[in-house]
Amino acid sequence: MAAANKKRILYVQRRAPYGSLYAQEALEMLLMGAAFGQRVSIAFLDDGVFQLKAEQAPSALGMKNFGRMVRALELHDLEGIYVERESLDERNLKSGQLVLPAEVVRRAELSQLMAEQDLVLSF
Amino acid sequence: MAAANKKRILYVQRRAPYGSLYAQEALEMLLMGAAFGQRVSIAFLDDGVFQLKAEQAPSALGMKNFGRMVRALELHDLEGIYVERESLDERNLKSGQLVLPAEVVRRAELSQLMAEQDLVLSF
Amino acid sequence: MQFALLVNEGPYQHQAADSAWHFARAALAKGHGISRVFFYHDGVYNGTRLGVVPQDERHIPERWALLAKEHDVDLVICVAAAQRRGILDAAESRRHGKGADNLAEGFRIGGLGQLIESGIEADRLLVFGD
Amino acid sequence: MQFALLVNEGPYQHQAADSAWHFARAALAKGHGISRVFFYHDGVYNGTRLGVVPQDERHIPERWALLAKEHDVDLVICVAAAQRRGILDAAESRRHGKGADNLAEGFRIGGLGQLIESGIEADRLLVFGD
Amino acid sequence: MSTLHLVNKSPFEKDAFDSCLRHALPGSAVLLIEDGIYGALQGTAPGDCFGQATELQRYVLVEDLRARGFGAEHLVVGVQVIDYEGFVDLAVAHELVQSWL
Amino acid sequence: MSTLHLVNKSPFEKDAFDSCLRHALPGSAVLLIEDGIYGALQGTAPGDCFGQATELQRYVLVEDLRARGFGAEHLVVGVQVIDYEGFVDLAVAHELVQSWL
Repeated sequence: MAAANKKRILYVQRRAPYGSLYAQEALEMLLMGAAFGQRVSIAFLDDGVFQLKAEQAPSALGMKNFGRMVRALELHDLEGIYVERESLDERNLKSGQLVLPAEVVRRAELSQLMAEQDLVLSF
Repeated sequence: MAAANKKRILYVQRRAPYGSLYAQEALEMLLMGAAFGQRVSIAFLDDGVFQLKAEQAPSALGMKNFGRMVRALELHDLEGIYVERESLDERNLKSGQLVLPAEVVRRAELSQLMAEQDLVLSF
Repeated sequence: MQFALLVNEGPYQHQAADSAWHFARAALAKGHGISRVFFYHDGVYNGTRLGVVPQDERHIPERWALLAKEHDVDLVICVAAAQRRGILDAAESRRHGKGADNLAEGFRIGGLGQLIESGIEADRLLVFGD
Repeated sequence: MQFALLVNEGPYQHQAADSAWHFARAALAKGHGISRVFFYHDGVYNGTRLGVVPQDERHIPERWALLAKEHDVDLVICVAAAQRRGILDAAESRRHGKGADNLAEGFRIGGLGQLIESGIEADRLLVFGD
Repeated sequence: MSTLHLVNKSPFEKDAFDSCLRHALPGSAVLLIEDGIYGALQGTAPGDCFGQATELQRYVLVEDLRARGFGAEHLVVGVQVIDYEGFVDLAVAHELVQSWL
Repeated sequence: MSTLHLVNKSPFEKDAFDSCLRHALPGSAVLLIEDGIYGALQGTAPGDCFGQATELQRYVLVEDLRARGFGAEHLVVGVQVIDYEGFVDLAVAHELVQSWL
């Protein structure tokens, strides 16, 4: 499919991992959808930035390591992996504490980016 | 059962009606439990105060009128029906706009009341 | 215009399934099409046929099925989300030796690709959740 | 000490069912009793036997059933909440002519009175929800 | 390109309403549905905020408003009350619909 | 009589944490579990608030803390980190357990 025909799809991750399954099932959908040859991006904002925290260790809870799933994003041909600066700051997270080198963007840039999509999937 | 043996049970309603079923199923439990001869109270605080708003009209949504369910509380032998003053104020609700004459209590009184229960059921 | 809908919550507990249905009905009444409703997360519970609802209350799964029948809407339950939560059609039930199935008539089990496809092909995709 | 637990959310979607199970296991390990776990709201979905879970993932309904079997815990699914959501035992299924049932072994259908009873009789009642 | 933002959460309970208002670009539309309608009430902090967001086209779904016992007379100025038919029209008129869950 | 309050919600997302802190009487205990653990993080507004609530006994569940990639070193001072065994002990020690859902 020619680039001009590809749809820009943005996955918006606003929720923390583990407390609910929203984040994990959203990633499952993204990883599946990425194979469809569209221009797929993902943005982490609000509590969604906690999904990126390094050193997640849920084995005592008997749950899958979500950080490892997030890291798999790097293996896919994504248009962009964005994390909102203001959301990180409010939660006292530094970009060095993240499981992968997401592109840190200001809220205003992220707002612009959202508005430029053909499709925004929220979970 | 002698009054001294009766348990003090408080239902805490913190959520708005219609957006979810929590409030309605909590009331269903209360109305069932009230028959058990315990000292049952209910407290509306935070978005739970919206449950008491008069003139609810959900017919266009095809949903049951929740205000009517709340009004049925008056028919039961409850120890108390409380609504938090601060929660009403934040939401610009006046006690005259409520479906039933709940006892308006200050946050500090409600906190005390919660602490004096044998059982607090949260939904 | 063709709409696709994504429903992320189960029936009754959250209003999402109601809102999606009302939107679908209003869109159809205005002459638009609803190409597909995709059920994900707890949304897969919309597809059960075992629900027992009092006569005077809305029956959410049946309401979906009726809408689908009258307007040729494709109701797709995500297989991965459904398996985890115990929503199975007859074929899935046999494959996993469960001895019972509970998918309502009018719904079908499908893959995540069908949501992506809807998102690409429909003019608008609306997400209803909590 | 005797604990009773109230679980208000279904498996997987919210952590509530996990937290309740971990609490129950820890309490039992310390020599306390769990007299009853009552499932309400979407919590009734914990009682399905139709869930299909990958081998390497926790199977929440089976985990409850195993706990109940090993420690004689009464797992009660609220009948009113369960009917609305399509969780039925064999008797309920027959009564409503549904042709299939999906309640897992180790769980039973019961009334709201049993939660109130637990609240009155147990030393502590803990609520797990979202 | 113009976006229709959907908010279905109470602004008193959850952060979706705030996050939406922080991210919606001037000229885009915001429709409050379900418990989101509480974000447009007069005399409340979220309502004041919504009323002041004059750079946005602001809508409230009447079916959800009435269900909860409120009417247009309870809303801050500048907000339009629409029904499901109007909701469909808004979705048609905007190329992108973004839900704040 | 003493109460153990349970908070399982992120303070950034929902109002349960705030409401709990507004209602918990001095001397009562507050245990943060699940996404509630985010309420005890250093250098955040909710964490500052939790740290200043010295009239409360404050606890965080370690299993939930570690799952999310944090440890005791990320928490405000005055907070005790306990495991599920400690959770059970707290529930035994308090006559009433109140969940803020």
